[in-house]
Amino acid sequence: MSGEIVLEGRNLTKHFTAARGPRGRFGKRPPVRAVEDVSLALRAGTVTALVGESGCGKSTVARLLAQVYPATSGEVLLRGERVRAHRGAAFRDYRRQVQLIFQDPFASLNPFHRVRYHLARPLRIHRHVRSNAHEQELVAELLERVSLTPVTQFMDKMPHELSGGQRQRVAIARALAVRPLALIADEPVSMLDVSIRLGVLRLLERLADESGLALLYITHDIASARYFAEDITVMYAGRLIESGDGESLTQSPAHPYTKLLLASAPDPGRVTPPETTRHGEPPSLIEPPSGCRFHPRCPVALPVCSERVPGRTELGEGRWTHCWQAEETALTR
Amino acid sequence: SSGGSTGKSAAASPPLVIHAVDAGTFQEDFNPYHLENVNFGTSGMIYETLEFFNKLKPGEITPWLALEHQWSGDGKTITFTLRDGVKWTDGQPFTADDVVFSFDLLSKNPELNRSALEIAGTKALAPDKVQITFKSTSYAKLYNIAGNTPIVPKHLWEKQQDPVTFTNPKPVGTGPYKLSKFSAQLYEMEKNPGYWQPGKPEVPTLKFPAYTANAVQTALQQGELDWAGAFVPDIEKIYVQGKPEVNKFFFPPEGVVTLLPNQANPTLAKPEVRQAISLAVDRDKLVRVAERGYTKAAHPTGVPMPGGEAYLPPEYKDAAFKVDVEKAKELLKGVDPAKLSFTLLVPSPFTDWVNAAQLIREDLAKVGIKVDTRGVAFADWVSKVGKGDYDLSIRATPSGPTPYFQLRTMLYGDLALPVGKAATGNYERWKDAETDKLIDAYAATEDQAEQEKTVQALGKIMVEKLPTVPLFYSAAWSQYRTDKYVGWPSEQDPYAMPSPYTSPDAAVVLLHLKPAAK
Amino acid sequence: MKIRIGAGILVFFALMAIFGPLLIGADPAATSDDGLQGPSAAHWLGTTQTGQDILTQIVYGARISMGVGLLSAVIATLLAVAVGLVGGYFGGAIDETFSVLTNIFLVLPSLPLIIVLAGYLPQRGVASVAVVIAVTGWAWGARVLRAQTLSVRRRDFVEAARASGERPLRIIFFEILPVLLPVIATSFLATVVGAILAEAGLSFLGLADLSTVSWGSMLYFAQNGQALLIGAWWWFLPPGLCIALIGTGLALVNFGIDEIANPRLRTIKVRKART
Amino acid sequence: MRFLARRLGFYLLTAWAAVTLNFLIPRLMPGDPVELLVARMRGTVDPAAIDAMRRAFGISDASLWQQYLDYLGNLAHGELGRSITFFPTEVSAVIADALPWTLGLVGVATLISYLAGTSLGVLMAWKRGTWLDGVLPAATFMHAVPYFWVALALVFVFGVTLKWFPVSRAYGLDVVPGFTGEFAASVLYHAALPAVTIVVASMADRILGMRNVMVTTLGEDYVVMAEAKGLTSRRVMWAYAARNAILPNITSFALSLGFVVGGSVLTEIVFSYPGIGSMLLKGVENEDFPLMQGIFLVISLAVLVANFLADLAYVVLDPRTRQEAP
Amino acid sequence: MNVLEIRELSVDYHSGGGAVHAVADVSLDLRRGEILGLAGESGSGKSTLANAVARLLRPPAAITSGSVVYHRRDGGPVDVLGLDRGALRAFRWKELAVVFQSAMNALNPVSAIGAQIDDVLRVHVPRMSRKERVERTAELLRRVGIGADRRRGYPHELSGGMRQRAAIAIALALNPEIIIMDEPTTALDVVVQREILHEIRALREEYGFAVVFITHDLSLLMEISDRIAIMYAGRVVETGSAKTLHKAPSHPYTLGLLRSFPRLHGPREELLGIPGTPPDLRSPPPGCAFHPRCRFAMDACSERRPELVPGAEGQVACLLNDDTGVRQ
Ligand SMILES: Nc1ncnc2c1ncn2[C@@H]1O[C@H](COP(=O)(O)OP(=O)(O)OP(=O)(O)O)[C@@H](O)[C@H]1O
Ligand SMILES: Nc1ncnc2c1ncn2[C@@H]1O[C@H](COP(=O)(O)OP(=O)(O)OP(=O)(O)O)[C@@H](O)[C@H]1O
Ligand SMILES: [Mg+2]
Ligand SMILES: [Mg+2]
Repeated sequence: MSGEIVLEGRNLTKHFTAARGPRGRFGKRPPVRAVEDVSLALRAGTVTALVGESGCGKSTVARLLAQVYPATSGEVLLRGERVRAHRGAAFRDYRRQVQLIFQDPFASLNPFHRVRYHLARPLRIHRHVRSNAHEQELVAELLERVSLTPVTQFMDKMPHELSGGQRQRVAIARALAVRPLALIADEPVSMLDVSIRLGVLRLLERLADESGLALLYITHDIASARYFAEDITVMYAGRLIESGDGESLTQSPAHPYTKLLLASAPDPGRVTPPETTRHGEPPSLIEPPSGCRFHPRCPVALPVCSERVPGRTELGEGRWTHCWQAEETALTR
Repeated sequence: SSGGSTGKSAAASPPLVIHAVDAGTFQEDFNPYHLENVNFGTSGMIYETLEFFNKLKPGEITPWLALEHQWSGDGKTITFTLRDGVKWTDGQPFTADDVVFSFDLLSKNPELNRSALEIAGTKALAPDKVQITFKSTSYAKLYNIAGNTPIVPKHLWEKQQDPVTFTNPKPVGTGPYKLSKFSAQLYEMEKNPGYWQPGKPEVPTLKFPAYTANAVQTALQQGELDWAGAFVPDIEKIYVQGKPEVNKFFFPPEGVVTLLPNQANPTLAKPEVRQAISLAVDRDKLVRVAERGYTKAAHPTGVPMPGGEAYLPPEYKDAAFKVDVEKAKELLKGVDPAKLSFTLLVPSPFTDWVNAAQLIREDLAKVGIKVDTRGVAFADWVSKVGKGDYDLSIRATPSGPTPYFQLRTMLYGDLALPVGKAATGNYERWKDAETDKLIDAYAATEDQAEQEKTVQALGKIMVEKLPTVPLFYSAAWSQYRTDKYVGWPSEQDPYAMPSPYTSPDAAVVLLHLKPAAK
Repeated sequence: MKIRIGAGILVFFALMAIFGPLLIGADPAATSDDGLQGPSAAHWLGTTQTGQDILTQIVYGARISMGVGLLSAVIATLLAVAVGLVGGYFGGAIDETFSVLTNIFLVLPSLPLIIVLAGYLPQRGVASVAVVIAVTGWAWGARVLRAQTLSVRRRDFVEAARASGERPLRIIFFEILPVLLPVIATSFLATVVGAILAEAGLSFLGLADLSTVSWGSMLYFAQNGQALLIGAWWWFLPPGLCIALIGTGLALVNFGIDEIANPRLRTIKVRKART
Repeated sequence: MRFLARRLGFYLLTAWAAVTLNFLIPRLMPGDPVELLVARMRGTVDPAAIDAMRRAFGISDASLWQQYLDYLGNLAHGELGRSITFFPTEVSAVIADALPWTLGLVGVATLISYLAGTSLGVLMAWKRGTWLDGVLPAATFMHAVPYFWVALALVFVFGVTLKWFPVSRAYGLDVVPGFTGEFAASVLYHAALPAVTIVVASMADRILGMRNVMVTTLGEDYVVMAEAKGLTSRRVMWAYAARNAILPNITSFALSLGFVVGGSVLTEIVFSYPGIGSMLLKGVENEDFPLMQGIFLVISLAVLVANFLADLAYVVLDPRTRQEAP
Repeated sequence: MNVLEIRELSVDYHSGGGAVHAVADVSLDLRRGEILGLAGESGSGKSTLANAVARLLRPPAAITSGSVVYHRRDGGPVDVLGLDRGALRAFRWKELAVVFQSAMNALNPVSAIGAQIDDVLRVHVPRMSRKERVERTAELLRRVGIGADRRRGYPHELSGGMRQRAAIAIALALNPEIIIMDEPTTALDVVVQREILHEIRALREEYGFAVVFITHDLSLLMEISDRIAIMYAGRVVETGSAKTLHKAPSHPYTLGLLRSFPRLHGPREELLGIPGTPPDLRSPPPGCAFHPRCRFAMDACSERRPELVPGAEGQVACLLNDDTGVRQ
């Protein structure tokens, strides 16, 4: 395990209630239990992946960590200190240290502002610039870091003149402009074409390596997590399921859901095609299943699974899982 | 005559279609004490007054329900001798009790007492004699008492709980007509067979269709109307249509339109400034362009002409306004030109006045007076002029049965309230002891010659001191067609106001009509 | 194409409003003795009953009509932007209040409200009429802007700006506002049309200042002078046509903007190819 | 149902706002109807009678709050006061006389305009690139034409010049109101031009609105899919595209009702139609507060009710709103 | 046995700045009963090609040249592009059905699922009675794993996977010969995706229809398809069996694509990726459109456009590989 813990979420829970959030035209909704009791730590110089299917709450975790909205319960710690302020200078300071990169590079840049504006604003807000010349210099430096060269050519482009990959690089440069400690990338490549994904992921990897950033890589593509992240945490229906280092988790998953996920992912290299049975649909987060949220789809469910939420079972080497089956094997071992 | 309008005569005498007041629809209300824009004809045709005053011939009074009147010495008590043989249309006889009841009604319900008669007491001295007492000398109110108070039947009205809101849907009167049909778009009256003027009226049926101001123009053009009182923008084209013998009109003066100089304004308080303004304004052009030639420039005394001859001061009998720019400039020599800048307030719905204001502005510019015309909402204009919050404005003063009423409204000092308080007359705030003395003197006498003399003196003041600047007469509108009936009032025979919207004159006109010779 | 035609119309009227009076010079209210003349060399568009030159009135009227339209559209748009953007961005109680207010103004029938309000107006000058029209005409824009703000504020670039530490007002005016410019422009233009129509309606009813010449007051006088009955088509036709043309011009520009934003709306030339 | 309950709540709130606005406006504005009336009556009323008349018209000196309570209390009993113009007729009676005409005229005309405009919009979107595109400039033009000007033009052409149609009032003078064929025919005949005015002037909005939504809808996958399914064009156009495109249009239609009602006020005035519009103008001209208030209130409430009906229609037409909360 | 033959098909989009050649000179065969995978980057013309075959293109798209011939099981060839309205309506869905990318958008939101199946039956099989149609609808839904009681459900009441299944059920309604599936699983998560792929294969076994399966996820295609065609900038650059392409891709672009996908199993291969960005179809690079991004580009590549020529086990359009693959 490299690096100290920079950003940590402890027992984060988020319920979206009707009054906030995008309310439908037609009346109130019951609360959405999007995230339940999630704890996650990001270390300096390390890429951590958060994997799960669509709607399981990955983005919500990211936003909680970035404090886009407050958690219903639980706390966020930055370098061991609890984050309290939600406005004012202290909060801006937090913002400076934790930055977000969004999924859709076509939406994350304001179509009305040039590349230069996007990069110069955070520099100015956080008072990193001393003069106009200095600003120019810093912007150029940022562009170089994300390999948008020649920098002079990119500086004055409008977003629509850039390709998706280039936009994502600008978005990354903007996040870097405030000189953060932690970077949260929410599906940074899923909107990009297969052929250019790699470049962006490599850039992120390099930033973690070279600049010592703590990086959270959120994805639904467990294969890419295997390639780019040191640690992988798997999420299901708002809860953490399993975590461990990338290689061992993908090669010997402990939780039945992780197994299912790995089995389902297309892989031409697979020796035998996986047998398929119907598993039903992912559960509703408004009325989540009792106990282990996976139990209705789980092939090896125990009676206890529908009754109580499984606790964390340590599997050694930093791996752990939430599963009654694993609990039992651990006990019998 | 038996009065029964049956058989041949009905067939021979077509109904008369009348437009009196603009209305989209009619409300079923025939209470004669309600405002006259409710339903026309209630007063005059159904309910009658004690006497008839011809406003076109000031001083001419015709006995009606009363044969004569007698003032007490102090002018506080009046005794009427009533006509005999008059019947209500339900067959009940008309008596002194009805008159007493009617006047009591007014004194008990001030809401209905539109003329603000200060009635102190009433008494039926005999079946044909009524005595009414007032709180103050009321010679000058004779018209309101005898000429403008409809008499209603006691036997029907005394049953009404609240005469103020009573809508009287089945009116019973003494007049020449009775209501025969009512709907929101049309009501009709038919001849009262038992009317006290034998053989009259000769028009058997009256039809009152509802027309809005717009629709009435089309109706006139298409010949739907026999008698109307509408302002027609282009009377030759829209109404006369090349047939002046049939499609006739008569627009006698009804009041005088003056240019009000607010004397709270120190510059306008100077007589020479008012004189200069008067000299600069080309009244003939105003009449021709803004008023479309429908009326005439006012007599300098403000007395409506023709008809008011007796009330003109002899020395100004033939006076007339003349434009004299040079003299006007001369008069203004001593006035600071910077002060000669006024706003001219006009109610913008009165388009003819808006146009007149424009012309006045052009005229006054020629003598170095800068005028800024400002069209405002009618309500705003009423309130501003009432409170004296203006420099110049245009306003019409209605005439009464004699020019005195108009001059009193224009000039009486008691009416000149301080600026800021809503006045009900004398909007230019003219204050002159001599004027007030003359006005008081008129009200204190019953003698017509005496009265004429005071009005003449007032006319002199108008000419010489120019408290307000007469422009032209406001016209009474009336269009009538002679293909069905003849005998309409005209310039030659102005026996009553020709407009169908003036009561009780309209009824008097109807009683004069005769079927046109075929 | 649409934008071009529309803009052409607007520029024509704008030039007319700005320079027309200087060129013509005459007083639009000036009367003369040759009343009710049809179009002729002396009076290109004829005269009114009081001999006023209709062309002169049209030219001067352009100032008032367009002025009222623009002024009230500016006020209404400012209101709409303030209410829509601020409510939409901040959400919560502000938004609830604002949107109830908006909806109320939206549902209340505006012309009757304008008529009622104008009926009470003491001073019926151009400015006060414009204000009344604006007060009743901002709600639609506010509603559209609020809806758009709600969607834009969820967009990633706004989140990103917030994450990089921008303050709310700067986000509203530098990040969201520019994106909404086309929407604001369309709602502005639509409001101009509405305001010109409303002013015309008010003047036509005699509820505006009739001593100033506007297209609406021209129609009022035409109606009052029974131009229809006496066949003076040259009196009531031009003002109405001008209103309709300006409206058409504005609408064309508006639809053009819409089409740029939503290319599907364009009219298309169907190629007779095998599709 | 929750949705409807919410909307109902909103409409009640709006109704209250309209009522209060209605109460406040005249009281915050200057002007005195009685003085005005005296000025208007040109001398037939003695100024000394003003006070008594003011009392008769029910103009009160009580505190604003007390007046408000009285006003609400009266409203609850359906009392709108007495009209000043038509004193002593109750405002409610004046409105009751006028309202049916307006409802009939505007209702029928709006219905026709909605149906025709929507259908035309659908067709125009469907047949883009054909001659129907020619309707577009015409609609754009009509969209910007003032109602009253259309009315004037129609009066001029069909009323004054050709004399095909009557140009004023609601039925002929020679017919007796009642449930007779003759009366009905006369009413229809008289309503023809005003109705055409409203249809012509308001249809353009419907056409343009419907066309735009429809064009957008036509690009939706489910329309392409419907076509791919080999359905007939008619079915694709109406059951798939138009059926969906109508939904967003219902709301905008409901909101435009206020505008149509406003326009019809002007139309009524041009045609001397004895409806609410003519009455409103009369009220305004005479500063007849009770009448203006009553009419504005009735118009507002009518528009609110129409909006609520549109919401109901929305719920019926869009299954997504029918979903009960789980 | 080809069921569909596309020959030299070209499609242009006419828009403001000149024509976009979205599909250029594409020739492709679909064999009876096979699953043909169509892969390529976003914007490479996959959907346009599919829509052209189904005659679903709308202006501003227009087919500029080429032919599409359909072979009935029993009868002669049909010129698809020449069909008149009526014949086209019959061709669509009876012979060829389409499943669209996002089922949420492809289902009419205001009509019940059952009604949308019923619609097809009513138009195409008019002799079917109401009762028969109801039965058939229920059967179809059951077949794709939706309870028949969901017949009255509206699209918004179904989950993503169920909607996609419903769309497939609609496609199956008339037992077509060909089903075109344009990214039918992109919006779904992998577990559900796998279930649906399984379903498609099973149904194919049962009914014997041919599938054109469009996606940009090459590793997915490798698993499900019999044959794969790779498109780049509007052209087919390589075709071949799934196995061949996996083992021995002949075109550098195919290779790049394959090596852009991280693998879950086996050793961690080095990922290659493809540098640069996809071309602008308004003015594609001269010669081979891929040459600016190609690691094996030669001078000739920018001058001469390679033809699609039969190679060892498929076809490839690359100058490098007129006979040999870029196997490494
Ligand atoms: N602001 C919000 N209000 C209400 N519900 C929300 C809100 N944001 C997210 N949700 C709900 O919370 C759940 C988790 O959403 P989240 O966006 O975190 O999922 P995700 O894992 O990021 O999915 P994806 O892969 O689709 O991005 C979803 O059911 C979503 O509908
Ligand atoms: N309506 C249109 N007007 C102009 N160009 C279009 C239009 N639709 C598509 N194109 C262009 O045609 C080309 C092919 O588009 P197509 O949708 O067939 O790509 P695709 O391979 O299906 O992509 P994706 O994987 O994103 O679905 C693209 O370059 C696209 O920009
Ligand atoms: Mg997400
Ligand atoms: Mg596609």
